[in-house]
Amino acid sequence: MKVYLDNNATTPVSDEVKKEMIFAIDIYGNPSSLHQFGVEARNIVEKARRRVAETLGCDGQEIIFTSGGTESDNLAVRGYLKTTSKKHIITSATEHHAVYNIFNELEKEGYRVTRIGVDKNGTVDINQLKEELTEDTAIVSIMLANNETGTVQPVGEIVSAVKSMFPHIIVHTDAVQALGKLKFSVKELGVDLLSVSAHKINGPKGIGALYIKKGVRIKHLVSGGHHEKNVRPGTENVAGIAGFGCAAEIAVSKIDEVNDILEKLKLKLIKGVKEKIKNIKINSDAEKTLSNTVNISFNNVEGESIIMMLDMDGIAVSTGSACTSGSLEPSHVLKAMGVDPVAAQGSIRFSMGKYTTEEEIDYLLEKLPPVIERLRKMSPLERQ
Amino acid sequence: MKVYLDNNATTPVSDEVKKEMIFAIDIYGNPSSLHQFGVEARNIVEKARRRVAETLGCDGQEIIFTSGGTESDNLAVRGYLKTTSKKHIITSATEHHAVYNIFNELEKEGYRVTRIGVDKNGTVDINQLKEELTEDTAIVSIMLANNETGTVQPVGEIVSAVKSMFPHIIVHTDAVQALGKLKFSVKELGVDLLSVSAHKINGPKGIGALYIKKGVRIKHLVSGGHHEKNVRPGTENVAGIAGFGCAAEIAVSKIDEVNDILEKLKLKLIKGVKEKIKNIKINSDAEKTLSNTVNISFNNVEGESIIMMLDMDGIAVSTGSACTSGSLEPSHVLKAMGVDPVAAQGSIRFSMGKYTTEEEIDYLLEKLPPVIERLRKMSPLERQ
Amino acid sequence: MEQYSSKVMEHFTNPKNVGEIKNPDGVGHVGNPVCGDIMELYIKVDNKDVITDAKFKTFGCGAAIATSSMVTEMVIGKTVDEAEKVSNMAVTEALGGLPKVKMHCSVLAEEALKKAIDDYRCRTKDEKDNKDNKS
Amino acid sequence: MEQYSSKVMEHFTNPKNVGEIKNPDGVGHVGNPVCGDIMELYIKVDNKDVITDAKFKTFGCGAAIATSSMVTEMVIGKTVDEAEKVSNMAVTEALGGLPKVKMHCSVLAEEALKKAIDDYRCRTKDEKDNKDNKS
Ligand SMILES: Cc1ncc(COP(=O)(O)O)c(C=O)c1O
Ligand SMILES: Cc1ncc(COP(=O)(O)O)c(C=O)c1O
Repeated sequence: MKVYLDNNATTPVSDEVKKEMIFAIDIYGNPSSLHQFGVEARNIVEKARRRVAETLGCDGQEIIFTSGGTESDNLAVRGYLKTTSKKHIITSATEHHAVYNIFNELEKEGYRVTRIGVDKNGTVDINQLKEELTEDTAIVSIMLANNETGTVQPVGEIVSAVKSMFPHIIVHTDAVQALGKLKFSVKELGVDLLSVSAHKINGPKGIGALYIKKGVRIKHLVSGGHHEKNVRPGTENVAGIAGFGCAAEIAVSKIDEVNDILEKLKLKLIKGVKEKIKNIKINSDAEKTLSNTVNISFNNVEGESIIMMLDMDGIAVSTGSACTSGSLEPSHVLKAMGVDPVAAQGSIRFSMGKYTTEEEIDYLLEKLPPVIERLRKMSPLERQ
Repeated sequence: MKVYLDNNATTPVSDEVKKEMIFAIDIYGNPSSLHQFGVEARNIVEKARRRVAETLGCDGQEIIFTSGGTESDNLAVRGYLKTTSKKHIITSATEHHAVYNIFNELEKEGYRVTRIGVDKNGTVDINQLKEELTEDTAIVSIMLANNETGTVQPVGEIVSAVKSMFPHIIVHTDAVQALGKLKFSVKELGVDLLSVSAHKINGPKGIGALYIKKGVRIKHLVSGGHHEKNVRPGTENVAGIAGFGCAAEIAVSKIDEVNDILEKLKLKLIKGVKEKIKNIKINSDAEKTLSNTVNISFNNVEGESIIMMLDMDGIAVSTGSACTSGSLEPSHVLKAMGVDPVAAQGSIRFSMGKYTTEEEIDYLLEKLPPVIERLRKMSPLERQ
Repeated sequence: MEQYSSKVMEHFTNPKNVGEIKNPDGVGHVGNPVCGDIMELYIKVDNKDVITDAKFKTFGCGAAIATSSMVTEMVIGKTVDEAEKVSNMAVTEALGGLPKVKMHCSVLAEEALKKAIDDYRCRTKDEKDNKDNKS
Repeated sequence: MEQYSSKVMEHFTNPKNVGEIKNPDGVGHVGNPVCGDIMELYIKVDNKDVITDAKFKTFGCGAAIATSSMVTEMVIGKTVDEAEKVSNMAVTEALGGLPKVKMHCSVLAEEALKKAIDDYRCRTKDEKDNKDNKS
């Protein structure tokens, strides 16, 4: 049996999306070309733009296609900073590596960076945020939902707080994990910039979008032609864009239905693990958490070895983010939440998706306990 | 009849490529994930990397995947400049907008930019280049084949000249139009950095690669995870990469065969136009020109109106690059070649591809003369 | 670039009033080839100051040809004073809009018209002056 | 990350010599949980200085477990002096290589071994000293 519980890393492309991509692959004109081949391709791109815009609750003119969530995050933060001389920037301590590393590098480049802390559930401290805002603050970037724990941040509240004090501060949110899992609209949130990525919602990899609120100016990071309103040059990934449009539409149309199922599976998973394995810690306990994400620490064993053993049973899970695989640092997210280092080392993220079934969770609950037991038998920490 | 003669803008995706992409769409793991789903995806990426590397005559380790030619160009030039404090940079006057605009912007950012001129055939002046090299020169970026005229630059000679005088100067070449049309290897050329893009060789749009010679260091432009050797973060466009690998392999394997056919069609096209239409100028007359590209000025008429009229007959052509469509500036390439402004305004690029047939050229030669005649009848310049 | 409207395409495909007028009463010549557009507008005016015919010759893009065609259609039958009030916005509107990057074509068409009218006025003034001198 | 070799996978899946040795002749304890790896290596040495048994307990990734397993296998049957020469490179090689980011695991295994041998030498020295003192 194969059980894919790593949907926060990436998701299977749905049949509908695949079909639209295959169709778009044959529409081969360059969207920038004047002739009918170009027009056909342009129509596909513009249709997808409208669909993504509708999903986010904005106008098509406010959507820029990029090569993924990482590029969207960079374009938002660095692209905005290119238009201002302000030198103070704010983020949270639990951002995805994209935003996290942008701020680390900007710090080296001379910006003053404030990283807002989180409580033990991973929720950012709005009061701290309010205190840190100054006239010199250029941008606040705080994610909508965390990739490791599923914690949902109160972005709407954050925007209100920021804008009521300093209307000109730009607020960006990385909504890569929130799209299709959480109901939201850019209007309600009030953000200026918002990043999304197709491959997290059963769309293709290598395509993302950035919402840029009407009136907000950002500068391109890459020079070239006039594509995407001069903000993002390069011949458009037409097939990827078509797939994204389709995936976005489906993702929000089925959101309640899918979340109901996932919520039940999540409870079952947590209950089952608690019953069968002792000495664990649930790290996704925030009041508002994505329905698909469960993060659990298995004390005294290390995460990668759990992944590898489960993999032999056909079960795919991960530690934190896919990007940290192969890196040595323990999760900065769990660390910021105050999770004990050993517990952080033994944390596993189970992230379900719309194709996850109850049988799969049963299978996991059958295979996981002996894996943990076996690894604990090898662990020098276990007897202490 | 539909006749696509805009293959320098983009090309139809071949059936083989499409098939590999469809296969790859179903291999949905994240290449960064440890488990078997990740391994499967990673294997696809690495296979494609080897194929692209083989095509360019280098090692897989020297290939970085990007979102296209534009990004590759930016990563090469700006990524290298991030590692040096040298402030002089050299390019040619006839680069594609990607490189052209990178240098324009770098000039505004404080770099001293030298733009090497070209002769009336579009070939860069190596002697001028040699004279401009200094200790402070960081990088020389000169394209391998021009997108508007097909002019092939003596990049191998340029590299020898540069390296013999200043071994540490980095040489980049934009080989986006050369790949699959010209036989070359990075080893023979001797370049340090070389950009290519899949959609010009019957591969998908939105995927490119940068060759980075072993030992040459460049810094990422976008921050994020550890993907692509820390040089280019973001979840990989697996399906696009798979398509690129396939397209690259096919493109070079059939290069002689396709070029033989194109060379004949090119002669036929030029001969036919010369016979049937007077007062024209062939702008792709360099000794070494791509076999697929013919650039012709039709005096006293304007290019866009030619495109539009041919489009009504189902024929797709373009003025310069697809990126300039919708822009008002006349081609900087033809201008640099000393083409008279009116002739530049009336220039059309016919770019053939491996699917171009003799019937299509016949059809063009039937439809083009009345279009030019009609537009000339409207032209106030015609009677002068 | 944004799409051309169907009205623009119609006027580009079948432009009205292409050509020159022999012995015109006014000619407007604007633009230059470096910028990519040249328009020549000819008008014929009767003794009641009504434009009875208008023709154009244009070197330029689709929008330039369409606006030239449209402006000639719009002014035929109008008095010179009425025609003078035809603005670039009116031409654009009549064409169902123009892509932003092509708005300058409508400005060019307005200018060509104004110049043709100015030319007509100069000529009639000269004629009048000539008559006045003779009498 | 680079792939693990099949040898690494073999040792990870079926690690040899897991556990503790009661009354060991030497113990090496290295690493700390913040870095993500802890290894404990136990050796039993006979009176000819030959390692007759080795066992490990490891908290760590796949590579940490595989190198622990491999190093115990490699030293059993060797004299202490021979075992001391088993380097991290030798362990890595025996495993068919390790991903670059995992090379530190083999270093850790070498260190654990060295510490266990040091511990053994200390103990025997103490014993000898004790004997010497007694005699
Ligand atoms: C919260 C978050 N932001 C950004 C990204 C990066 O997106 P992409 O992989 O499309 O570059 C991811 C996923 O990896 C993510 O989970
Ligand atoms: C010479 C050259 N360089 C760069 C590019 C840009 O490539 P891409 O469209 O893949 O970004 C193109 C094509 O548009 C080109 O012809």
